[in-house]
Amino acid sequence: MISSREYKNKIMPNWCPGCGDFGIQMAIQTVCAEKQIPFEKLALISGIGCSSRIGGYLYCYGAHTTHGRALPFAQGIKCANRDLQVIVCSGDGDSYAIGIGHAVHAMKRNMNMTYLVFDNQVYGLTKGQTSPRSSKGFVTKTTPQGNAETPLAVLPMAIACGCTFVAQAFSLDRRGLSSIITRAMDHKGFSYVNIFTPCVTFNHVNTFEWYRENLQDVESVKPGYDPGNMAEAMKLLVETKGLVTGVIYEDHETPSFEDTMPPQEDTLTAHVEKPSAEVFHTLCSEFQ
Amino acid sequence: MISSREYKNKIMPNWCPGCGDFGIQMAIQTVCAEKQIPFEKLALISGIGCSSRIGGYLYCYGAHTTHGRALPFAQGIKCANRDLQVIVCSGDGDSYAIGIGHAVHAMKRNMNMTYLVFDNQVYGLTKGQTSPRSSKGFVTKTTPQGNAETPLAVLPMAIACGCTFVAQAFSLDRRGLSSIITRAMDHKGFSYVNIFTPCVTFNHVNTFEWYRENLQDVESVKPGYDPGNMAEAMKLLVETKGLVTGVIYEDHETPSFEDTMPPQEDTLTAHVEKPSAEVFHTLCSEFQ
Amino acid sequence: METNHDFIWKMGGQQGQGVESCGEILGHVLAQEGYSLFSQRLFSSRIKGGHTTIALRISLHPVQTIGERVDNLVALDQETVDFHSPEVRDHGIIIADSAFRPKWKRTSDKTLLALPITDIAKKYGSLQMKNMVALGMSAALMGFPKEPFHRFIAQRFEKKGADIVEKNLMAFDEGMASAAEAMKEIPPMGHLENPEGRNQMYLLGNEAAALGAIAAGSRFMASYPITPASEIMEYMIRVMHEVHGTVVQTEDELSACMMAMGAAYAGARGFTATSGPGFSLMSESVSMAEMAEIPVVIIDVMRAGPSTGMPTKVEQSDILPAIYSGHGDKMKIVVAPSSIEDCFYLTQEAFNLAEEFQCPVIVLSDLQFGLCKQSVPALDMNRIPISRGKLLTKDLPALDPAAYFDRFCDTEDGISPRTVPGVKDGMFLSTGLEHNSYGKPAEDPKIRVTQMKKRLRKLQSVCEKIQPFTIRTQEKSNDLLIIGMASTNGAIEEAMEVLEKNGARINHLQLRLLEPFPEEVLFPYIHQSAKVLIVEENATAQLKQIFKSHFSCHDKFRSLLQYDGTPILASTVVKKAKEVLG
Amino acid sequence: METNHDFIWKMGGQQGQGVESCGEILGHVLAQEGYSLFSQRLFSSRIKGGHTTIALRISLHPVQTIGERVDNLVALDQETVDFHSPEVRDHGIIIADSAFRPKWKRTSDKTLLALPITDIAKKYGSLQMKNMVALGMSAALMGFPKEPFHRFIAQRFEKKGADIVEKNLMAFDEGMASAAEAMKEIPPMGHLENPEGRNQMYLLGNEAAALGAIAAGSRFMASYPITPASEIMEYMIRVMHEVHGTVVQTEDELSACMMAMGAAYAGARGFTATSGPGFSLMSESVSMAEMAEIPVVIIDVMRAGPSTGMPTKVEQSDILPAIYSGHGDKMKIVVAPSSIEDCFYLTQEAFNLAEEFQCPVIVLSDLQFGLCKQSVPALDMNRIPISRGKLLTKDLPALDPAAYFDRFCDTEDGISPRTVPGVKDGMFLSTGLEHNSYGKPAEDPKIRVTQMKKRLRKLQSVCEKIQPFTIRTQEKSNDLLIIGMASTNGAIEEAMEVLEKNGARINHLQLRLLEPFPEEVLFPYIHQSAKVLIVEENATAQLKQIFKSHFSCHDKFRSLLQYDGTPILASTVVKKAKEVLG
Ligand SMILES: Cc1ncc(C[n+]2csc(CCOP(=O)(O)OP(=O)(O)O)c2C)c(N)n1
Ligand SMILES: Cc1ncc(C[n+]2csc(CCOP(=O)(O)OP(=O)(O)O)c2C)c(N)n1
Ligand code: SF4
Ligand code: SF4
Ligand SMILES: [Mg+2]
Ligand SMILES: [Mg+2]
Repeated sequence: MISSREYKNKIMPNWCPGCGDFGIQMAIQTVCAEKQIPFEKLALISGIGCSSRIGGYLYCYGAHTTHGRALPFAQGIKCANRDLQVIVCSGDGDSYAIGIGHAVHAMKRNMNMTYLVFDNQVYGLTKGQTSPRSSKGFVTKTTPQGNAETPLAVLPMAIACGCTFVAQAFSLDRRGLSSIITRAMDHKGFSYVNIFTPCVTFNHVNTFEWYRENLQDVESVKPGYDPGNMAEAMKLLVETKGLVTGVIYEDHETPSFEDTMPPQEDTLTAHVEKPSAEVFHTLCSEFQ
Repeated sequence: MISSREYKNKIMPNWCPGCGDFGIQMAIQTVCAEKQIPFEKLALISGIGCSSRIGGYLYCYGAHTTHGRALPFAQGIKCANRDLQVIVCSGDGDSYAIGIGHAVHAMKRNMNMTYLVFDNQVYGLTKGQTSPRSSKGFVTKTTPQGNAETPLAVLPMAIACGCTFVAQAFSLDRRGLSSIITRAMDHKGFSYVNIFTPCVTFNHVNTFEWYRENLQDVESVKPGYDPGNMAEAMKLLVETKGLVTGVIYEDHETPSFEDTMPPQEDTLTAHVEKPSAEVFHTLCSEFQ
Repeated sequence: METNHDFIWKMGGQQGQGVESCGEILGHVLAQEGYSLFSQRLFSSRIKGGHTTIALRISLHPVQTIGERVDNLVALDQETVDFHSPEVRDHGIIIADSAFRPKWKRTSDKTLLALPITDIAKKYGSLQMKNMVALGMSAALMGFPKEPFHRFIAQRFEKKGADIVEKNLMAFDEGMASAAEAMKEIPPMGHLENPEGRNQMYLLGNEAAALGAIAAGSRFMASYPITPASEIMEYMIRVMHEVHGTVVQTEDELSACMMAMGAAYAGARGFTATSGPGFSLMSESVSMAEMAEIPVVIIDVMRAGPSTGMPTKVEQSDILPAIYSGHGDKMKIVVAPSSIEDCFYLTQEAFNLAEEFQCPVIVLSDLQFGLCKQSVPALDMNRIPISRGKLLTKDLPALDPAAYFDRFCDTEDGISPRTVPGVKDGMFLSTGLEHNSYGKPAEDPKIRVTQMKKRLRKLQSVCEKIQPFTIRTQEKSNDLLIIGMASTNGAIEEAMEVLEKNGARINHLQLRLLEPFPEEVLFPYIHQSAKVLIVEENATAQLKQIFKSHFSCHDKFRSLLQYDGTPILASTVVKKAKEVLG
Repeated sequence: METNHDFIWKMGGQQGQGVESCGEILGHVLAQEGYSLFSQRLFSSRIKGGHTTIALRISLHPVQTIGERVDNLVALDQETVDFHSPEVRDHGIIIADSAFRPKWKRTSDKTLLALPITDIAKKYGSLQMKNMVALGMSAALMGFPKEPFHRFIAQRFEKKGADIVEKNLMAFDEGMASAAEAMKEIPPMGHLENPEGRNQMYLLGNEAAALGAIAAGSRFMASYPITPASEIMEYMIRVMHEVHGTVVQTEDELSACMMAMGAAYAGARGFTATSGPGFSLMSESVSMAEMAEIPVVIIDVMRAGPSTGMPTKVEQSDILPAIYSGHGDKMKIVVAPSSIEDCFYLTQEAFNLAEEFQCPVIVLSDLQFGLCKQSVPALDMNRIPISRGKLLTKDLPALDPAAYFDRFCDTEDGISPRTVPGVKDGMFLSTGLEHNSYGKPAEDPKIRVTQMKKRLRKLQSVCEKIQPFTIRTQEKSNDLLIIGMASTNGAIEEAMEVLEKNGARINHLQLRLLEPFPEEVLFPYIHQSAKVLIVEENATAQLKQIFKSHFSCHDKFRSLLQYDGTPILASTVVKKAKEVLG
């Protein structure tokens, strides 16, 4: 039995005290422990940002890549070795600014992995600039007069992109978050969770209290909500202005990327080898 | 009076005979003539692709940029000189594959310009690979077994991104296309039109006939349709599987980027000059 | 009748008129017959319509260029006559379709035969048959027997039914007969002797590179289409199922490179292929691969730059960009194949180097390799064994709780042991940040210096693991040493045949390893040569600049530069070499 | 009491304890008093918490580095004592907060005074007051009068109300008194003479660069946040409304560069600022700017690479990447400021060069410039007049119908007349493809060569338009010539003061123009110097490599390399120079 604590390594996170990201890390540990994922089968891939530092805090194969490009890297890993449990962690800037193109296409491609976005509605690591998720009017170093733009409606976008699992959670709602991550990891295909998480240093608007007051659980908004209906999901998001937590949309029909490919007996990693002489001969014969 | 023919330069387009893109070019010329835009006030910016070659065929300031990056270039132009009529032309690969991140953010930013995507559901210039808009099952050089992915639902995505004018048209429906482009150009803010256009060389599925049979005008689907309602627009798109032409969504409320900025007396271009001594003094005094 | 060693055939017309397919069939048939071939297409930037040509050189000796004068030109339109008849050699023959009423100023030394290409084609049902008629005429002109063509045609059209086969054969035969008839009135062309039957293949450099990747055990490619590299991905997609691999057409090159890197990090031999614009987009990722020691292979099939440049024209102008792109100090390997055949072998070596040295490897091919077809000796899958370097995949000593594998530990050769996700007790952290030996981010100056030195030191032995250049003779003291990289090899080698007859001591060195620069092994050649002529297709003498930064004898270096989009000709090399020799 | 010319103060503690603000206030007050200052912060990679220091050098002469030994260290935690007391000079003084019970092994030559920083702060209401107490103590220690501090504090806290002002003043005073009391028991520290009041400014290199952009008439910036360049955008956003300009925070650097290019194409002086990773992402766009001749300015504030590297540490390792990145042949300008003051002037020159030569200009600043504050003589807005080169904006001759302006016509100097959208009769086509003189895509070899030659030729006169280097003396024959670029200037200049006393003929050249390389004007200096020492903060001797590729006297060149993330010290330069001199 691996305990949830064992999924943490010995490195002291350099997050600010009180940062919401601690909560997400704990939830991931909890879910991994529930699933008893062997350390070596877990690959935690992140981009760049405070949030993305998590790639260095969990005890597993952790890769901290470049800003906005965790998803393509992770998809390469998954193709190479389908046996791995791949979790991608990213911030709202990493995901929705520089990385949005990759996110759209990862969702469309539907590989079997889990994408967790740590949405603090600001750029943390670079010390407080506006992010694509910053609220209108939000004052930052780069919007001293208040943000003039409307934050991206990321969940409807994801649904439009064909994402087959779309959920939202709150980093400090430990139980809710763990259960959503569990469902995300159980999903066959690409699962995406936008996780609100307070940045105690640079976001003094969307604080712990603010989220507590403004976020509603889908069960309380629509008891017995069925995430299987796309139109309903869109409606829910419009009605709640996106301030809802829970699994919003899930599509069990669309086959995952892996399902559309010929089955693999083994990982590609295990087959770095010459093709058989026959196969090579066949290939060459086309040119002879 | 400038005639629509005068908006064409003397260069012979190198599109294949029968390519739908000719139709789009004619429509743009028609609208420019209706509006009598002085040649020098028109900036036609494109990316890379067969479609993007149009930047070199209209008589105006035409800039043919890099693959997927026409929108940022165009936004820079618009900031420098708000007096210009900026039209961005791009292909479905250019827009929805390599350029999708810029499209999302241009829509969010809402500058006053028009974005026309020539959607032939295939990569033309590079000779027939799958595009993000290729239909499921579509056979190309890169999907010899048929495309396994679902095409991106670009109109719902655009609405989710906060695009304030979302329309769709067909390149060979000259009248309809011109009227939609006119409305797009009249819109205050970012206007986006996805234009289906047959690639006679590499797309033998989505042909002229196919579009004629499968596309419906919004007026015939929902007589008296009001594009002001986001939820209705989403519903319409789901119901018609995106195969509908017309203005699908228009938001008159959200201020354009220009409206959120202090008013400019003149273009930035005209003010490449030293700041006044007082202003410079004020700026320096902070450091003294 | 006179016999030749070498015959150059060229055909031109509008895109879509069957020019390409005629050249394709001619090439395939003659390749099977054992001739040495080189074929080159001229692309116009239009998809359909627009002038296009295909040229084929048919020889008894291996050939690596298209040569310089055309023996037989087949013209489907007047443009072809106007543009290309000057290329026809003295006493060469032009076959022109009588249907377009060719305008031609009779000259004493070239003959134009107006033959009924369109008319015969129409007779057999369709204009599309023009290629068959022209093929028959060409075969007659060069004196090839009809049987192999018949066999090939029968096979190719088999699926379309006996009727189609029959019509094609008849069109071919009537073309042949019509040309034979016309030739009676003109002086005889030479014909080629029979080649010694050889076990050979006829393919594009891009196809050779893709086959190389497969032979190297690569089972993962991520790529985005771009001229002139797309064929690599397209071929991989077409055949990857045979080896149970995966190819992803990504949304852009940023994704392609990162996905290939992810696969490489995870232990598959991930790679990507692109050309200049895409390569530029990969710079940031390459820099990460250097820092995180990820063995990714990137093929850059160079085309004329800067920017979109001339996408269908050749150039070797990504040399310095390949070496230096990516911010920070460079820690990568850059290699260049020296022939189309070498596209196959060097690609395999690239995968080995990547894993042995745990760094990105850039393969600089070029359009002339990528899109030209050549006959090459049958490719030997086993010549380059797979070497995975210090990769560990099993039986690692157990780790203490929460302890990491010492992935980046300092070693004498600078190469650390490597594990991949999935390997028990092999967990480590991977990051683009500077890090300690476990991969934990670290800014301590000592750790920084240790890791930088380690990464730089490991590259010192690259030169021992790969043949850093090909050299024509082992002679080190030369009056002139000619140096090139990538597809200039053919023209230089042909020039050497001429130059060697000249008495001067001349040698030719084609560089395969560009970075880390093999200074030491090059030194004797440079040092002992009186003059060094560096031949390259770019405007800023990129290759020469590298040599000048490594060797102080700047006076010795001369440049032959060409950057008009056309490949350098052997005669240009000869002329320049003579000029340099004085 | 002894007087000094120079005093180095340093303070350390946990991030968030007020270390920065104490240093800030000290600096601002002393700058107003007319002292020459240089201030440097040490960042930890953590946002909050984590060890941090700020150092301030206070001098009567202009200073460009933080110097090497600390006179007064203020420690808010034990880490500061442990890490930084070795830097304290003989007879230097350490003030440590008694609250953490400093552990200290008494040494004969340094004194540690445990003073009640926390206690006094608490007395006035909050721990945040610690910076005021420490400030008072520092002022006392260095013998500064209290009045200017009082004035500054009163002004800064004015808005927060009289009570807050009062408390801060009292905390300051009590700190001062407490230190004065303690100092009675120790040997006196030297104190600084009064400086001659000068008209000076105290600012970051990033701020100087931003002010330079404004002075150059730039009214458009597009950028994406990244350490250590963000301050440029942040400053521009803060003040751009004063000059009616626009700043866009883009979605990424690809967009930032293209947006800046779009604005530049349209006639505004568009620019962007970034650091290594972002710069790599801009490569493809830079290549387009070269081909389409777009005058964009890109500031790269270099940090330690490769990849994410060490984002808060200095390095000059984007030199070769800046010159060569972007596929195809290079046609750009690369310049580097030689001081924080020069960040202001050179940025303006960069905008002029961009428009004069119609090409991208890359300004290579570095973290040490960007994030260090220095006092500089008041910036002169008019020293660099705006020059827009061959831009035409009105009264163009009428064009024939459908005819274009001859935008890329071949000219003797290679520079063509330029128009921008909106200009009547100035229409032309812009493309990244090779093109004819109207901008129409063209692949004709002749056109290609003409345009390539034109673009390359225009750069030949760049060297005449900008001072390509600063040089300490005009003497060309030297025993040793020391060469550097960017922020190594300060350390080398300080080293020169020592070295010049040594008798040897030594000179110092700081390169401002890196590409096109000013070979000709450098030649006499290189040629006539016996030895050349190239000082740079990277591991692969990037700058030296350029010199070696241009000058054949490879034997002369020596390297001083440092790549541990710390700036090179003057003493290191001195030591190396002596070693090279032999
Ligand atoms: C190419 C590149 N551009 C910019 C940066 C600088 N950068 C690092 S993290 C970051 C944004 C962080 O915001 P977010 O993704 O929301 O993460 P958070 O820190 O808020 O968790 C930026 C702009 C970078 N590392 N690389
Ligand atoms: C960075 C980069 N990558 C790839 C290419 C090659 N390329 C040119 S156009 C194109 C796609 C064209 O498809 P689309 O945008 O749909 O335009 P179409 O030709 O179909 O009109 C590609 C992949 C390029 N020019 N630049
Ligand atoms: S800056 Fe914000 S996001 Fe970053 S560690 Fe601190 S609280 Fe967390
Ligand atoms: S390839 Fe297709 S899109 Fe391109 S010009 Fe031809 S028909 Fe049009
Ligand atoms: Mg964030
Ligand atoms: Mg398309």
